[in-house]
Amino acid sequence: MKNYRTKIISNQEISPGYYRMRILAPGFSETAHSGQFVMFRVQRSLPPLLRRPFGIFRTGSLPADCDGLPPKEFVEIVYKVVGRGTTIMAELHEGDKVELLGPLGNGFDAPSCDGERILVGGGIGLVPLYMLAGELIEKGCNVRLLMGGRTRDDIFAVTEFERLGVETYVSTDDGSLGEEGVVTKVLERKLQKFPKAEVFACGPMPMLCAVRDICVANKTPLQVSLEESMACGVGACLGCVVKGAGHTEERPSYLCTCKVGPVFKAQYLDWNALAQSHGCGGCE
Amino acid sequence: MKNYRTKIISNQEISPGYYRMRILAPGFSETAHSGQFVMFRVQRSLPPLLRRPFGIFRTGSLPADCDGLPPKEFVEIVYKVVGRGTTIMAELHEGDKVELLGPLGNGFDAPSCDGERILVGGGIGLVPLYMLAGELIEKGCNVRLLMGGRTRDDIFAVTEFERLGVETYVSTDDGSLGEEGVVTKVLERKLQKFPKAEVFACGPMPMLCAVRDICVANKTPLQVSLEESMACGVGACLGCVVKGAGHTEERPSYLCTCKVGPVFKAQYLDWNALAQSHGCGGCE
Amino acid sequence: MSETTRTTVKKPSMAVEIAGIKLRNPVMPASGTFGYGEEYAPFLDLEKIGAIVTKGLSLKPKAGNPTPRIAETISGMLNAIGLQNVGIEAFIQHKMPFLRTLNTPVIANFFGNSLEEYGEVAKRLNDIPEIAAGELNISCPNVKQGGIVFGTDPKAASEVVALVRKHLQKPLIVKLTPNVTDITVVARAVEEAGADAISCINTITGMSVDIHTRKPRIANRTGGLSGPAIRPIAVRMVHQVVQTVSVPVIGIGGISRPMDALEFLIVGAKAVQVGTANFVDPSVIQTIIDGIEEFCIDEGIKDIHELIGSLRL
Amino acid sequence: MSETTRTTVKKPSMAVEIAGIKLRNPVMPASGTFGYGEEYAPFLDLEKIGAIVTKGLSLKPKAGNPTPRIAETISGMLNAIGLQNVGIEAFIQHKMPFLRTLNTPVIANFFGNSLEEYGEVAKRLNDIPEIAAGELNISCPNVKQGGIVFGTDPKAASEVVALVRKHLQKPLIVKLTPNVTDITVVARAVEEAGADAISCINTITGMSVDIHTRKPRIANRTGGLSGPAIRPIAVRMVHQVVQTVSVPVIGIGGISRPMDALEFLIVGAKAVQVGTANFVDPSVIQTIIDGIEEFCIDEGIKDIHELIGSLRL
Ligand SMILES: Cc1cc2nc3c(=O)[nH]c(=O)nc-3n(C[C@H](O)[C@H](O)[C@H](O)COP(=O)(O)OP(=O)(O)OC[C@H]3O[C@@H](n4cnc5c(N)ncnc54)[C@H](O)[C@@H]3O)c2cc1C
Ligand SMILES: Cc1cc2nc3c(=O)[nH]c(=O)nc-3n(C[C@H](O)[C@H](O)[C@H](O)COP(=O)(O)OP(=O)(O)OC[C@H]3O[C@@H](n4cnc5c(N)ncnc54)[C@H](O)[C@@H]3O)c2cc1C
Ligand SMILES: Cc1cc2nc3c(=O)[nH]c(=O)nc-3n(C[C@H](O)[C@H](O)[C@H](O)COP(=O)(O)O)c2cc1C
Ligand SMILES: Cc1cc2nc3c(=O)[nH]c(=O)nc-3n(C[C@H](O)[C@H](O)[C@H](O)COP(=O)(O)O)c2cc1C
Ligand code: FES
Ligand code: FES
Repeated sequence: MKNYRTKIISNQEISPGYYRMRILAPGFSETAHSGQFVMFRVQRSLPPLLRRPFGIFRTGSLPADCDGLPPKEFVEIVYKVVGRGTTIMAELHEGDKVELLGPLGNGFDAPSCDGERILVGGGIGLVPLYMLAGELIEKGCNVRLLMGGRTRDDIFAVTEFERLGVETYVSTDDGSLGEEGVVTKVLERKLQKFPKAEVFACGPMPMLCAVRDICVANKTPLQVSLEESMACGVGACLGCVVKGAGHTEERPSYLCTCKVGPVFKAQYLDWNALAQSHGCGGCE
Repeated sequence: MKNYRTKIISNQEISPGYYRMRILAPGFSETAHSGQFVMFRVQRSLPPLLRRPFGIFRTGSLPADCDGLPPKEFVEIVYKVVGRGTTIMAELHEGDKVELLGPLGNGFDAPSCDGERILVGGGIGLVPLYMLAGELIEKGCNVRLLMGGRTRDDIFAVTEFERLGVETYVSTDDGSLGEEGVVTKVLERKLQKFPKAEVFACGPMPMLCAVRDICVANKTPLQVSLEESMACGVGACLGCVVKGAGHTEERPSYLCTCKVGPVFKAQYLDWNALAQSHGCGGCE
Repeated sequence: MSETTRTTVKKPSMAVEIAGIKLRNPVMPASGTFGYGEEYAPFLDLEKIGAIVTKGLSLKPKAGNPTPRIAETISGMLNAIGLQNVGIEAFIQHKMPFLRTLNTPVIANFFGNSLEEYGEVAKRLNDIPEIAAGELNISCPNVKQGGIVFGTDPKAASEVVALVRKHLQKPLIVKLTPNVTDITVVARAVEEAGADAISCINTITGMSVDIHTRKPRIANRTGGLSGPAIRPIAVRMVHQVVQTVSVPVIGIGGISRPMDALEFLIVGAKAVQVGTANFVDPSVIQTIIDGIEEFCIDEGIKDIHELIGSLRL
Repeated sequence: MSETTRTTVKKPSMAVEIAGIKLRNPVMPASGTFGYGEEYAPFLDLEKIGAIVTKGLSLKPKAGNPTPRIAETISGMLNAIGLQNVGIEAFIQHKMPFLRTLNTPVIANFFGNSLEEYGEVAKRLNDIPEIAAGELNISCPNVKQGGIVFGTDPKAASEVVALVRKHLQKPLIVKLTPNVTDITVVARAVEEAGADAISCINTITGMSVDIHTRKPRIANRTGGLSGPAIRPIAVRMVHQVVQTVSVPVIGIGGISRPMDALEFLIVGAKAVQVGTANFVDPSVIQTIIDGIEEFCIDEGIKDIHELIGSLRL
């Protein structure tokens, strides 16, 4: 974990409204795991005041320079333009100075590989699944990725996932790409076919709630990556907490999304509280 | 007076730390007089919150386009990078969108032309004198410009002034260009030579105080252009006032620099109050 | 949006009534940031805004404070104008002739240096038929009571409001200062003393120092903080006041975009005033009005009253 | 600067003493924005900062508020963490072992949910020799008195300070809330009740609403505003308090650059705390310390005390 004062290698629109930014970060990849995130400082001057959290899409390094310089390590994030900060980010260019704190938090936990691994990503929730897919494939797992989005614009990086050896299934709410309907419909089908699968999910809270209900019904192990508003990213402000399973006023169990998470095993979370604070219908 | 939502034609460093910005402004020149100013909005987002006032250096128009479009009218400002706003301005480029309110305030008053016209500009105070010089030359006056600066970097646009037909005298505190010493020394000499001259001055308050003392001693008519912190630029906030001559608590005379000024006939101002609020030694 | 759909979308009703004054829409300038109206005529159509609020008026002309009077801060500004104004007589003579020509309600912001003076100004306002209402600024020090600000003491506030209420034969809006422990106490006091509406907030006292000269950046040492920086504080206070009183509340503080104004309306302000933002963009009030209208259309709101106080808790 | 001149420039003396605690320099984190210190160890040398101030501690662990707890505002943020903390016992067991290893004074920020609880925590702090001082947060509602915040009432503030003073055998810093009409009244009350130093300000209550959901952007409805937006208000209050009391004052509020800290020192704060800015830049405290040092060198200041209170009026 380090605060990188560094610069942008590239910043490109990869699907309407979605950008991929590659940032120089020597030494970053050594410590980064799938599911971790970074706190990105949009610009040195205000606004926005606070850093923005983004999942790590992947790490890597550019080939060594012809003039004998060492290879350049980088980290890549993929972001969707939704507000003030991401709008400014979309206008940044190669060479612009940025600050990046990371890698932060606890990522996915995928020890062994009996049975299928099903990854469920909704929209921008695809981001942390790419590194996870890579790690699982390397371990020899069978990895299936269910990608969901509102329209075709929300589906990105399909070929990248396929190049890893992942079997991908696309569904969109409007049917503009892949199957028409919600991604959880696909999940239900797959779980019937692979009852011993393990599920890893990231996406909007209503999707996560639905995925969790399905996994509970099927007794399927589930890990989810959560998004909460964050200020510090390092466990200091206590702004990003979620309630843990079994939380009571007397024996409070508040877990920092930035420190204990952002990836949690589903059974350790209080799903009713989650659903409530995110304004979606309660979970089962 | 209009709020132009327009764009930059060019923005160039003309001397270390000094920039000249040319901004598209159709119809601007018809109403602009020498000594008036504009309120420039540095960028649409914060910071800085408030607009910044800048004197009008000149107005003009680019030749008509080959494709038959009408000539492009523009206004030019010259600014010194001193703080947050001007630092951002220095990074703006051709084509960037900006907002400009103007022309604002009352400029120089130069009706007829008996005797010499002596213009005294200190540093960035040269800016409003260029249009004035042009107007005076057009009327057939003899115009002498005394340019003062701390170092040679503070002297700019000399050839432009000379091209108008102005006789220029340069002095710098460190002697790095022209005569060594303060510009007021030169003024005293000139006034001895041309006792019937009229003086127009713009620059830092200590310089203006000194110029005013010399003019009082020589009974020379003087007009000065003042700088005060401004918020609105249109006489609404009353933030930019200076005390008028004869101001008392019972019969207050506060004059808006943005509306009554920025150019004032020296005899209408309360010079002690001016000197005090700008933290320079009192005037005579 | 295509031409056909545009014509079929019905514009929402934007009219509101504050203390008996009918406003065509709920957006007006804040006192002291819009001169006497005329200064902004080149930049927006004064007959399209909700009302015009004058610079604070006193019985006699007031000199105001020494300069520098303003300083920019992060996302805000400090001012210590010191209530400089032409005085009520010069206002009638020089400023009313222009205002009189407009088909827009004029609200006269006013203050006194003593209890009596407040009463005197109120009486003088009665003589101007075209003034729709008075907005009483109680954020002024009571010279007699050792400089304690009227508006920070519920009793003093109540007293001055009752006195003005007695003399003013027009709707009375009382403008609260945020520099208090509990704004609901003062709000209740001025409502009981006869305020027909409440506007809040005035500026928050602040200070800024030039580290090189080591002097305060405004001559008066402290000044009033305004602008976007104070908006969350203003929204909170308007929310509190709306929950406390039953008279209409005008929300003020850091409004510079349509969404800012909407925030105040949603917490329950019946109208809003735009202050510092006028300096940044002289036609911002029109932009805000247009933006609110657009928001209503997008959200299927037919009457602005559906929005006012629609906060979901 | 060339190597030779660099070595000949003498570093200014930066040490200050607050309530008997010696600080190597006057810059420390503000409570609740620096965790328990360890969280920021990767980003700056904790042995180079003035002191470490803990998250607010209470007798029992405290759950805090529902989420969302934070929201960004213009140049500031709102928080309603609800004083979540591990409780004093867990603090001693799990957080002190790390803090104990550091050669930097640790200041324990603490609070109670009742008068008695304040006293209990104070007593418990006596058992931790490595705690240099207690910083008493009186911006908490007094449950017994219908939720009125201790720090907004001079009498309640005085009472709680006197009680804690009786029990705490360490220097006592009292942290004031800015949500009051006249901060000098509370400052005087807590000084008289035995405060060895005063820190101010805590956050200013604010609110922000999401115009689309029409819900407050934090679950608790209102939250505390912090960050650059509040700095002018904080500078004003620190100035007022410095003029009023004779105990040392620690300035807090919106500090994120060296020049911000200098502003507080110039008006008379003997030390400063940096809060929200830690979130923006985790090594900002070091940057501020370096910047103050540089400023002193540039201005020929040999001892930071020449700067403290050097405001020119
Ligand atoms: C651990 C984590 C990982 C994330 N990974 C990614 C990622 O890989 N790619 C990506 O595009 N986005 C990711 N996000 C969400 C991303 O942080 C927000 O989209 C971003 O902060 C919005 O910034 P903005 O200034 O553009 O929007 P704002 O103007 O601040 O807000 C626009 C909208 O975004 C929401 N929002 C603002 N801040 C956050 C936040 N910190 N967390 C969640 N929602 C927020 C607001 O509630 C609002 O609805 C992640 C969030 C977390 C907590
Ligand atoms: C009528 C008028 C005409 C002017 N014409 C010119 C011009 O032609 N060219 C030019 O370079 N400058 C001119 N100025 C000064 C110019 O407005 C300031 O230099 C500019 O606003 C500084 O902005 P900043 O954000 O870079 O500096 P800040 O970071 O705001 O401040 C840096 C320094 O500039 C001073 N300053 C800030 N605002 C003002 C202000 N409104 N007026 C005076 N000083 C200020 C501050 O006190 C501070 O010392 C003029 C000012 C006035 C009032
Ligand atoms: C330069 C200036 C002058 C002001 N003069 C007055 C005044 O005369 N009377 C008054 O009641 N409020 C006055 N105010 C306060 C504003 O009306 C308004 O309450 C405050 O600025 C907060 O709104 P804003 O953040 O939109 O500016 C003044 C504010 C500014 C910035
Ligand atoms: C997330 C957060 C948590 C805070 N927790 C505490 C606390 O536990 N005790 C306390 O006295 N102040 C607490 N504060 C207030 C800060 O210590 C500080 O007084 C305030 O934020 C103003 O400083 P700033 O503008 O530099 O952030 C907290 C502030 C923030 C932003
Ligand atoms: S973001 Fe601060 S504790 Fe998690
Ligand atoms: S700048 Fe507002 S009155 Fe002159």
